[in-house]
Amino acid sequence: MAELPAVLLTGVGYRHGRTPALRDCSLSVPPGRVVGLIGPNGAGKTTLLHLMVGLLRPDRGEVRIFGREPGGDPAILDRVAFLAQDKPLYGSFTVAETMRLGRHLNSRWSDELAAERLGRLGIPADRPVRRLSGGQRSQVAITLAMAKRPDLMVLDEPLADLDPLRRHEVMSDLMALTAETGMTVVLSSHVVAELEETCDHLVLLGDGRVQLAGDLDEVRAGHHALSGPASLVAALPDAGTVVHATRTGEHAGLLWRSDRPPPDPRWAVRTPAIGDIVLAYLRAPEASALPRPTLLRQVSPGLRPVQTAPTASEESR
Amino acid sequence: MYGVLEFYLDRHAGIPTYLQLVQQVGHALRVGALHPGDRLPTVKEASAQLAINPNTVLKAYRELERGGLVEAHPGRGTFVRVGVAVPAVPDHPVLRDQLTAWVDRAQAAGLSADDVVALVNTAVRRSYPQRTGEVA
Amino acid sequence: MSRPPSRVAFAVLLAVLVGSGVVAVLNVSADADATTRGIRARELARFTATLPEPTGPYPVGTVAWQIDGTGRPDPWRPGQDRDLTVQLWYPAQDRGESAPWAHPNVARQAARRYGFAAESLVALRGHATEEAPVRRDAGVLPVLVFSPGDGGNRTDNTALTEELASHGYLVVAVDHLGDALEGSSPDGQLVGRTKPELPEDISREELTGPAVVAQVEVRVADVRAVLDALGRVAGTGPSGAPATAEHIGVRGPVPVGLAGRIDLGRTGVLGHSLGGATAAGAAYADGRVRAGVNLDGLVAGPVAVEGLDRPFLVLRQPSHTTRIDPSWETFLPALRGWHRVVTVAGSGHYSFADLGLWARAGGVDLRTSEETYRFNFGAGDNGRATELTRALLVGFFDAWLRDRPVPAVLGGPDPQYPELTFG
Amino acid sequence: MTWVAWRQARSAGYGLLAVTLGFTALALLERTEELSGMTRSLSIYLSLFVGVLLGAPLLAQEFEHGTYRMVWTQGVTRVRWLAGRCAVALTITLAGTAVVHGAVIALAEGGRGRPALLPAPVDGLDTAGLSPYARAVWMLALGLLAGAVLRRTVGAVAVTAGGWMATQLLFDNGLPRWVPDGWQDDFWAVQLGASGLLLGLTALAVVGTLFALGLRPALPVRRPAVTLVRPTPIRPD
Repeated sequence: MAELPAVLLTGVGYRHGRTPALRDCSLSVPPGRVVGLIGPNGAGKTTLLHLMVGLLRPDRGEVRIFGREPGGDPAILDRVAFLAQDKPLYGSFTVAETMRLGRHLNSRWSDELAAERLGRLGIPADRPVRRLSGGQRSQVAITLAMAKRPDLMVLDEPLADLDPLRRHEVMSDLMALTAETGMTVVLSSHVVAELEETCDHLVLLGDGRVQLAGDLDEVRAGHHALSGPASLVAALPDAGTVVHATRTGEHAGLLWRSDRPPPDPRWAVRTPAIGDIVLAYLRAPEASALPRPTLLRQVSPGLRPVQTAPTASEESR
Repeated sequence: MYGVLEFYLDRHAGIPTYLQLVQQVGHALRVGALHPGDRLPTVKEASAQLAINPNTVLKAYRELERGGLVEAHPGRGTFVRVGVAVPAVPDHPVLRDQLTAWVDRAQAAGLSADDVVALVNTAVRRSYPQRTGEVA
Repeated sequence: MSRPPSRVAFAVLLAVLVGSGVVAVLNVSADADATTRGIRARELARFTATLPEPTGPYPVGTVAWQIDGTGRPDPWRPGQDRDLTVQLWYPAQDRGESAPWAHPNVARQAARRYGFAAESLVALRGHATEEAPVRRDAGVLPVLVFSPGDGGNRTDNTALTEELASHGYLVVAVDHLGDALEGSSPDGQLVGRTKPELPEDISREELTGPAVVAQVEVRVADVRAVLDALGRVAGTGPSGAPATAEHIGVRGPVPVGLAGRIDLGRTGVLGHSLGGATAAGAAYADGRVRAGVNLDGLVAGPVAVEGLDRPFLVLRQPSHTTRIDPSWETFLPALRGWHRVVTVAGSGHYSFADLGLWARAGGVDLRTSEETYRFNFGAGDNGRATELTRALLVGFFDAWLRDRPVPAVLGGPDPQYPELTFG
Repeated sequence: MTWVAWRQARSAGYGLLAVTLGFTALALLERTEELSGMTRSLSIYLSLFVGVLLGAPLLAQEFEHGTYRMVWTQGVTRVRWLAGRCAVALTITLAGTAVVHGAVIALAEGGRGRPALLPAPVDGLDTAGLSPYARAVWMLALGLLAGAVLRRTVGAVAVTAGGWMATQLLFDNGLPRWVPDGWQDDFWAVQLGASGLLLGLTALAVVGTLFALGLRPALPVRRPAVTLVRPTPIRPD
């Protein structure tokens, strides 16, 4: 059987009251990827993550985690860990009690992992969480998520309130666990540089829509930084798209999306840094480059809904 | 443990991370920090140490494997190939001594460390035109 | 699969849940039981209520009158004149068929209020014959006006009124209409209680406050109006002739031999509870009153401070002390005539009313606490309390209205009456 | 789940324990005539404490502190988590009510051998029999619902207290009037009627809570059947 996508969103829309937070979001994350969810503040990152872990239900479209609906399904709940942005914990619980909570509520829980990590970080087990420093609280929350040994780890701005040393500690442990278990990680940030070394998959969210999604290498390979005479812009082949362009006099600089660079040798072609690509898309909110994932087709109700995810037979068709 | 080799990352070098790892293994072999038969850090160890995506480490190791420098023994780790023929620097003590003496003379002549590196780079580029990177 | 079983926590939870369930079931069944007992007492108090035989030498006759309140506005029924109903008991020539204790309308409602089966009181008969001719050899009759307790009816103290009549008194008990809970016209038409209620948990201070004083004043005026009406009856008609006395503001049959035998020159007042206050107030306000008795009641108005210079008897139950009733603190020391304060051991507040005789049999106790019960009905035998009260009343009025010697029962501690203490 | 639920209910549980002990002390004090009936008449406030200490904060605090996002993404479903927490809260509620009720009957009134107040079914509607339990459970459920809807502890507490007063009004004025004549003296008819009413309200509150939490229990929702298909690759010329 083919591996189910760790995360599959098809045509997802969500409104907070009357304000649309997400519109027609589709993406597919193969298992084992470390996904960077990038977007400016207010782009809908948190909403998207809440949909993934089942804290919210989409108004439209479908969310599937390993092929199943998240939220109500204990089989999925056990496999998904979530760290909310403010890293909520029960303030009156001690660190040890917080870990006991994790052990009681998760069937794959690893006491060893929790004890090792907290011991290494020197966090006192008998102290109530509300009396820990902010950094220590974050570490406890992250430990709670890690010791669950999830197949999908969803982290909302995990590094936001950590100093550089703590960031390294967190990312180091996260990467070690990823290497060890092969888990899929989705982490959000509004700073792309933060994730450049850790992510191999990028989802760019702008204004409630997925603008760009794909493996980092593919994204890099599919974009070209061009510079040359502005007169050449009109003659660019139809097989590519200008994501963003700047003109200074007769000179034009553009980010060009295409499988291959333009044939005209007068263009100076360079491979853009991932940060430049992200920046270009953020500056052009209408631009999007979506590797269209699987589509949903509604079947008349009454027919037995046999499949909710592609299977081997689907794949081989 | 990976006492044998400790990777480091130059985030501003403009060189892809996996390539930095590849180069560091090659360099370690050249300076004798690694020997044939030695085990490279596991993917977990390396990605934890550098806080980088394990796939990046894997990609570097695959690159090294393709170049014939290392071989993966599933379940045990990745090892420097026993039969690998590296022009290891330790095998040329005379050349090293001569270079050390030359650097001493350059220093005595009032050249700065950057000047020395520039001179060496120029010489390397002349003799190894196919190579692109800088020495330091 | 390393989820540790939280079996201990679960077991504790289960144990607590089961334990509290068992306790709850016990509690609920205890409440159900107590309630059912309460209902049974209220619903099933079917018993034969009786009144003790009068001990005097004469049979007793009785009749009810309406006294028109012409010109006197009724404070409890605005826009009306203050009509009153009175019940007379007097020595009768012969003994005939005993009249009912009260009109069925009154009996039924009183029974419901006490929690008795209606028949218990509807079937009850006293020992007086309706409209019987007045005893010829009883001479001229001293007059006693009886004022019942707060909310009380004219027949609520029949055991005492019949007794006094059998000893040769004309006893006139008043329905203070609008105050009586089951007040009624002579023919049994109920007149509801319309006077403002005093607070149920009335404070010690409020007990002598203006609200109480105002209510007692109305009652005192009622007593005086009764005396006026009796005066009008006494001055009419040829001796022995039955007459209807509409022109004198009194409606109802006048028994043969009554007119001309009413001796208002020898008038006494007595009353129970708020009626006791009425008695004291009437004695203070009306010079016609020569002697008075307060049966376990407070005292209100100027008499409470200024006292009386005429003979006055106070009967009390052991719990009625100056601690709960401040009016006695000033009243008792201000009594200047012959007086006694007699405590009846084992008695309660309602030992001076017919209800006290039925409390046990009627199961009234089941719905109150022991202490409340003791206050209301006493710890002892109310038959005995009634016996003693009768002896004291007859002895007192015989001494001060008939010039007989003060009997032993009133004289002071006596081994014959160990229940009585004086002070 | 049991341990977690107990750990979370612990401080509220201690609060309620203190209240319970207070009532027990009152019951022991209630030895003189003046205080007669005091414990029983004050025992109506127990359900207020249940609602305010236990019910209202149960969900409101999770929302207020955002911890619902932590606990609902553990390996236990929301329904099971809520069931666990409710089971513990319910146990505390019933145990506390049973203790206070027991103190009223055995300590305050048992010593005198008879209840101090008229426990006629209609009069004793709010303190006797089953209704203290039904009332406490109802207040717990109302607190839950208020917390789930308002998501603020203060607001939930206020609504719960208001609901308590409304319930009290209902028991003092409404219900006794509506009891049909024939039932006035039937303990079980009155108690079962009143408790049934409250438990009905409780059930509504529970369903409301589940809805407010986005859980749709027992109602089969017909979702359109969905099939995934691969897009037909379009060959560019």
